[in-house]
Amino acid sequence: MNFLALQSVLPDVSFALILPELIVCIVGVVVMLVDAFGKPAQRWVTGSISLAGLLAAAISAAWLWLGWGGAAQAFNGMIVLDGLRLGFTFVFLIVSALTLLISMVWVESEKLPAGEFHSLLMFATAGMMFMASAGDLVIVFLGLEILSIATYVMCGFRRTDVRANESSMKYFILGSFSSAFLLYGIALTYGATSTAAGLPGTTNIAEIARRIPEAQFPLLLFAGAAMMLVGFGFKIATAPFHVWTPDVYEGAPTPVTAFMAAGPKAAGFASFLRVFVFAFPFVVAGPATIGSQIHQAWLWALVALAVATMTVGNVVAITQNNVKRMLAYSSIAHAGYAVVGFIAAGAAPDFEHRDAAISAVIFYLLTYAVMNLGAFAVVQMIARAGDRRTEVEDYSGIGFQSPWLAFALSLFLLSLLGMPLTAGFIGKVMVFRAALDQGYFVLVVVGVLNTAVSAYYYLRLIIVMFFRERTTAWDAPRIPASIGIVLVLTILGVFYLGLFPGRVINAIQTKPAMSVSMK
Amino acid sequence: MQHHLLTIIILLPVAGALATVAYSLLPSKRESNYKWIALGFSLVDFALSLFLIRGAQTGSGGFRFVEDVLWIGSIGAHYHVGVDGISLWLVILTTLLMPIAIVSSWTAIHKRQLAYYVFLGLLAGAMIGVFVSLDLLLFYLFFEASLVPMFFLIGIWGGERRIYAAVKFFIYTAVGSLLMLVAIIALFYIYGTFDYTTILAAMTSGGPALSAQTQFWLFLAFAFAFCIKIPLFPLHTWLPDAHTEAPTAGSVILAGVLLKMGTYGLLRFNLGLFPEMAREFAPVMITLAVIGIIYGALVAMVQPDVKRLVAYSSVSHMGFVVLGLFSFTEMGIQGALYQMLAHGVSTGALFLFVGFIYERRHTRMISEFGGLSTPMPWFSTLFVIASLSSIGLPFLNGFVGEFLIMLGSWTSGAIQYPRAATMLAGTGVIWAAVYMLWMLQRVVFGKVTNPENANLPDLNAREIGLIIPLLALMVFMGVYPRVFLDRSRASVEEIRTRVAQPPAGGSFADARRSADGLTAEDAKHAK
Amino acid sequence: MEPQLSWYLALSAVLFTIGAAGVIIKRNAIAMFMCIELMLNAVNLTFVAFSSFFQDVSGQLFVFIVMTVAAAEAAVGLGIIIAIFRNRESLDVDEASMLKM
Amino acid sequence: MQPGRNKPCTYISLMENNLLSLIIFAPLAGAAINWFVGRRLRNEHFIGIVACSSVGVSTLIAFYLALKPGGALHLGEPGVTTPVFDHLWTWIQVGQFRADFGLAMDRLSGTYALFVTFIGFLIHVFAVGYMHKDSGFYRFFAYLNLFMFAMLTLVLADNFLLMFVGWEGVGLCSYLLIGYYTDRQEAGDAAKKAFITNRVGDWGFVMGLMLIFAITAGLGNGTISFFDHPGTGVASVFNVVKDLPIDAFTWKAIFAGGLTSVAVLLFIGAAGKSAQIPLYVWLPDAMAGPTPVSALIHAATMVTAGVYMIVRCSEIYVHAPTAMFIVAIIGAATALFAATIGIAQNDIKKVLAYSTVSQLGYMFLACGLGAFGAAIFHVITHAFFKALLFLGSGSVIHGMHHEQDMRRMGGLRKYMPITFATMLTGWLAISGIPIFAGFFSKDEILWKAWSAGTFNLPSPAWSKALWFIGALTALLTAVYMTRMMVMTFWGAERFREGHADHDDHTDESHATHEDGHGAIHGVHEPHESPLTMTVPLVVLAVLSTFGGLIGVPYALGSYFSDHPTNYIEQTLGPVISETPSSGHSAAGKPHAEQFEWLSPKPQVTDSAPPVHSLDESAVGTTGHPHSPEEVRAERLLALLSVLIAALGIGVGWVVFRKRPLLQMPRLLENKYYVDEIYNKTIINPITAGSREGLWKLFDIGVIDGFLHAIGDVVTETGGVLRRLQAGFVRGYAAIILLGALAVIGFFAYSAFRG
Repeated sequence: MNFLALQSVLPDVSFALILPELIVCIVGVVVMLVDAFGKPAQRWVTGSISLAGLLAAAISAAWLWLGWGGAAQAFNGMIVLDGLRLGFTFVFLIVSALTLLISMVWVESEKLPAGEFHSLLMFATAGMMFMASAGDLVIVFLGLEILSIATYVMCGFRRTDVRANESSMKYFILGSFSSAFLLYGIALTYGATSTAAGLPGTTNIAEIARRIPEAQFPLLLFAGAAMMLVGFGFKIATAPFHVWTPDVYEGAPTPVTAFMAAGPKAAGFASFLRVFVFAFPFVVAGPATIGSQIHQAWLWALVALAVATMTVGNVVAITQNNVKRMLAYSSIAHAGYAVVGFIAAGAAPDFEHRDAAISAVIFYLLTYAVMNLGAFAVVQMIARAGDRRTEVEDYSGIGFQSPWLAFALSLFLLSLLGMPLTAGFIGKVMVFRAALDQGYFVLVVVGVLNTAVSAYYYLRLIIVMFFRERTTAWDAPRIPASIGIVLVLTILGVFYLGLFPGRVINAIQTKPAMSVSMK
Repeated sequence: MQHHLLTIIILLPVAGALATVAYSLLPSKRESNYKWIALGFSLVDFALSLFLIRGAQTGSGGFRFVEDVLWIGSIGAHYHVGVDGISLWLVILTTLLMPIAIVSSWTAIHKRQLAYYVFLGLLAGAMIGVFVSLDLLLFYLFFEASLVPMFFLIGIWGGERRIYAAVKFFIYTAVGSLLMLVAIIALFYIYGTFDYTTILAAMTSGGPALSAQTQFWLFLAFAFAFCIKIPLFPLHTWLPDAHTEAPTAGSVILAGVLLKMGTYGLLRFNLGLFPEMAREFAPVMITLAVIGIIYGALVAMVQPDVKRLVAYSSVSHMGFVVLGLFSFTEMGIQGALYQMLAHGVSTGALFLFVGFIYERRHTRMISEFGGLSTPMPWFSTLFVIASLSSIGLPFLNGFVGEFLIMLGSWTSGAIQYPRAATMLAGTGVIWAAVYMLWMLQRVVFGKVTNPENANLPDLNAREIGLIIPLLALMVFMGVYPRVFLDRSRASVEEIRTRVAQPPAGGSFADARRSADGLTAEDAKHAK
Repeated sequence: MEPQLSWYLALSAVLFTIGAAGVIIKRNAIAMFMCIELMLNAVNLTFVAFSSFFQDVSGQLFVFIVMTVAAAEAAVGLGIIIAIFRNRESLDVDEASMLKM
Repeated sequence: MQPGRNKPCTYISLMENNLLSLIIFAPLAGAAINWFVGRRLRNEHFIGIVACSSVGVSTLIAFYLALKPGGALHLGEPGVTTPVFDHLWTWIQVGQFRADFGLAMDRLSGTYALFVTFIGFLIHVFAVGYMHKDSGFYRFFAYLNLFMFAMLTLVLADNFLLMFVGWEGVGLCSYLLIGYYTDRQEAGDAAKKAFITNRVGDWGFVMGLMLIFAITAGLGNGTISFFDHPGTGVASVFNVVKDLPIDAFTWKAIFAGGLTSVAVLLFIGAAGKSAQIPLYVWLPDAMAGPTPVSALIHAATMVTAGVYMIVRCSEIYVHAPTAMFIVAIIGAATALFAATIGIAQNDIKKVLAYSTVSQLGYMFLACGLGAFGAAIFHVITHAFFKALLFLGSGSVIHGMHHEQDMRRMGGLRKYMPITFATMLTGWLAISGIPIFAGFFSKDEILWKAWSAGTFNLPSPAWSKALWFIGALTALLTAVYMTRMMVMTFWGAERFREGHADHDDHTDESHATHEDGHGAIHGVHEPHESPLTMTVPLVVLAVLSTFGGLIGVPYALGSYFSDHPTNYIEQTLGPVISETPSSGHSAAGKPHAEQFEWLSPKPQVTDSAPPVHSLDESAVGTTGHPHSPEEVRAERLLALLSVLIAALGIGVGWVVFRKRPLLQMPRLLENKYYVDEIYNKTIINPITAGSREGLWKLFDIGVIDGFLHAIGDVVTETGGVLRRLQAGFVRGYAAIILLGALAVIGFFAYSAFRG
């Protein structure tokens, strides 16, 4: 199949295939317009529109899902439809919806322009969705930038707060710094995948995989892959590219932090998985070929990154006294666990195992999103306006003063820790199982030992809440309806995914995460 | 009902916890009613669990009351539960100790009663689940889930150093069990299922053969988790802290049931699934067990705190259990199982006694007491009886188990120096007398030296009623152990025949082995 | 001597490196941002060089996209920098180090 | 849950045999009634009647079962053992191991049961008077009845494990009764010491039990039963053992895991229970209990359980010459050692306690020499006279208002004539004056020592040495008993002298036993004891005087009769094994040529007559033919014994009649400082080592320290890594760049490598 010929002959447009993304984009624009031309302080209006938009996007995604006729592609392979995309799309939509709910009260109490925030959230969501649905490196980059630019702004959304300023500035500088790496990697890959036979380079992910054996500049291919790895590594915050995370998460407003830890990270994983598992896939032939070398290289690099990430995340989290910062390190650690599943997907010699591993990663990120958003919802409730009370000490003895908040937070923490009966446990089992299937025993043991380390800081918060007596006065915050909904949903989610995850896992697994052009 | 009996037994305490929460939401709730709800549910649970005995008759092994439902299909996890002769008594021990634990908290727990009884209920469900799980993932789930309520029980209602103790307890045990999780997943990788019986069947008849190295690591992962839980020397240091700081009910359950999860796991999984490796590891385990027996006793002897003393005595007693398990003889394993029950009953009772005086004096230091027999004759009498059971006096429950264990290890062909090991272990019985009597001497006998003790009220009806069932059980178990042994025999034999070496010719060791060979014959006849 | 592809690639690599080094060396937020722009432009040069070498138009299309994105980024970035300047009255990034450890 | 459910394992004979279990359960019921009912009633009459009648029932049944026609001890059918069995339920059955709750009365246990129940009954009666007005009356009798239950279980058990139940049970009751005065520190300490020391012995018992099971199991039929039960396939240990070769006489045999090991382990158990070196230390302290307890438990019955057990296992011992030698040596050493201490004690009960230890040593000496019958004989006579002496001392203590120090007695014979008269017989009996019971049994042992063969002794010289030790002990015994009698009943009346240190010494039940004699504190008028106390004394005195006649040896009996009947020998002969005489071991006995230990010695034809020859004509009269030389030698030795006894009494009289308060050597008065040495060398090091070494250093320091160190390393690592997070965005960029370089470098390496 000739790429160029296809392009010139048949404009391969299918709006149906990008319907969810389109809806979200349009809703973002609508929200912006409503905000600009409607009455001020309409957070309910813009919020409702956004929520409705997310719902519509979810329905359309579900429509794509239900009308599943196998993997598909459009826009000359730039957009693909497969299990990986749909799975991640739902994760993003859930994250956005919950973030929206969490931020409802916050936006009002901080007297921030609600419409702006909602539209930024919509655009960020659209960016994430594009990242998942990209079949081409350019779309990956575009989606990433849509997401990033929106997130930079959201980070510094509380303009008058110096901490938020600093957070957003750091995120912006480092984010675009790493984007440059990613982009350079894309450029080098584009150049390297040209063939001596005269075919120009390509940025189509599936095409890259096919070009590797005959690549004209194999060395550039290595360099490109390495650069892209750095770029994605930054996005999902693997050590040592994680350095921005704690500062940014701490300084950003709590709802934004919640969003960033769950959404963009998952989006990063979506693209990262897509690019590396499908563009530099497992090669059956011996180690002599470029393909297998590059495959081995990125796998081993990821193994190193995973070990470093899990360890750094957990070990440093122990020393933290700020809850948001602690959760930031915890999110780093969780990225590490997810990378373990990612490695399994990369190393899988057959589609079946690869899809199982990919769905494990998706499931893991889904559970992480649920419990993480729940935890941040509670953190926001306790922090109050201006994120004042985020130190561990602020939580002391509130266990029986605010029993529901404390119970919910404890549940989320235990789930993050991976206790059985909660979502976190099943997630861990899935990724560890995938990794063990590929023989990564040491990696799994490292992960497990890290889990034990993580017990220390998760428990610490529980201990502070329940086992200490409060010395100062504590006025229990009233839980607003929106947060209440979030808490109920996330608690139910944690239990549902922990006790009866079969349905969800099945749903993800039955849709093969296959890049279309591979057929 | 019959079909779902086990599920009901597991879920009833949890339902009780939920009912308590629901009741607390009523506007007309009364704090004092929480314990009644909890007690009611636990008593019904106990009554139901007694029906299990009817199903598990003597003479044959195998699992009864089996319930097998696909739980998470995509992971391959089943909800597969069942009891056999081994787990039967442990389940009943659990359901028996639960009401006792609840009643023991009747006046001791004033604060946060709702949460307290909720955690107790959750704990009960998890513990029962551990003993009846026939799916490895389910087992792990319950095993780990029991950690959290206990963590809270120690942390919220514990003593002064409760936080240290709770964290130590949690992390110590979590480290071990997480490695076990890796092993469980690895087994799934090899056999494609988490199901215990299926894996066992695959292992015995033509399934994938495990390499020695794989077995080594799997065995080690399981054993590590269980040895921490038991706790086996030198992994025992969480126990004294946890016991000392836990509230009375927590200590009772901790000693009575939680520790048994470790030995149960060793028997069911380490011996059951990896017999060759179990034989390989036997010298190590036996050595540690014997060291633990003596070490625990010696350290118990010098404890200034009654509760710590009882805690260290648990290290010693549980060492016996491990010794029995790794003797691979019918006597040893049956004895070990019996010792688990006996230890649960008598150590549970001892912790209750400590709780009684703690409630009165708010101290557990031995030096604070003395001459309690004068103001508290009932307490003293019953305490002495429970202590004697712990010492291993014949016709009380402690003796049967320890004797059978020693007999088993003495006649074991699997132990390298069976007589030396047994003789050393036997000194543990001497030490038990030393530390218990020394403690009794300083707490119960003598003159009342501390005026604060002079007018302590004796046990009230509730407290006596709490203890009497346990004491009656001690005597019954000591005098007529066949009720228990006959029902566990066939199940024990199933595991033992796998793990015991086939007879080999030659020496005195051969003679010992042939003794086991004959016991296997006996078992066949019994069927 | 005709300019070779490798010359362009080397030049863009050098530019990229200069940009990256600049990000680390410069303390002024705007200067850092300029360095990042330099890195992006180095990438653009690579794209163009390949595009011309392959006689393939898509590389040049990418450059347009990148430039657009860079412009958007610049807008947002400058906004952020202004916000910081308003609060701190300084563009020295080293002074913005409240969030640490 | 019915015992009979599992039919193949259980057999119950619903016959007269079930009376046997009544022997043990009657006292148990008495204990229960007194514990639950007596506690409420607080009526001494009720409690006393329940206690005494329950033991009385046991006594009657025991006599009936033993002496009825065809009973265990019925002498009508000589040589035929007809044990009575009563199987109650199968206690433990796991694998090949099986322990029944089954009772058996054969000639040995029957003999024992008779004197245990009878003396027990007498002492119960005595105690009713002695414990009058004690606040724990019900408790005392409940314990005492419980003791009878345990002791009779021990005696009547038909297997090792049930015997161990009784063995531990008597230990428990001993513990409870020594510590009966719970508010007294030294009573508690003594009780604890007794229990723990016994536990050391029990360890030996259990290990021996296991070894014997392992040995029999190795032969294909694991058993711990004393008797054959063909109905259930349970075989007797001794029948299994009988066919085994006799172990060689070497030290190595002790550790070889054979019968010698069994015998040695069992002896450790016996040494604990029967207070032999080095485990004797608890018995003297045990006198802190009430005096009836000392009489019953610590003189007449429980402490002889060790002897009973060894005699029961005689079949094992005759296969283990090394063990027998050890038993003999330990027994002889204990006898002499305790006698020397006894000579210097001032507490009347301590004198009797050391005397008991010494006499127990005698019994073990007899066991070690293979004279099992003589050992039992001495057990019985000793039970008579030592119970008498203890009860007498109790009467004295009672009359002296709980004064035990003989230095504050003197001249009591006119105040307490009955006590004096009865104790006089006890004194003569223990000293070995002819006609009195102790003479015959002691003489028998000394004769056996003198005439011992070389089966279980390394050389003939040992037999003479052991005889010499025995004779020396007999001399000392006569001396210290005379000293005791003299200090108590003769001489100046020292009890009226006021003494300031009254509260320091051991007086029992000072607080609880305020008898209504109205005596002013410090000065008491002695008085004779009530009838409940004196009647048992008189009965025991009669037994001490004539009880020895049941075992008159042929050599002495033949003076008076052509066919003298040695009842003891005749009764026990069939149930105990004897050492093979060297004449019979000429061929096929492996041990004969295996004396590695000492130089080979000539075989002497002197030893005990052949055994198991039930069909011989002599059986039924004396049992054995006696050569004239032997008879002559035995008579000479008996004469010598009489002389020794007389000499001892004479020396005692001469020395102490004038100077009753003579200062004895400090070393002896302080019991060779053995307790102090034990404390310093064993107890303190273990305690300190456990506390400082195991607990504080290892447990807290090493294990916890190691874990905390891991935690600290993790936390420290976190602290270090955390410092990378300095807050400077340029630094972060640098880190990212470095990471990027590393990744690119790794990819480049991968590219160039292959």
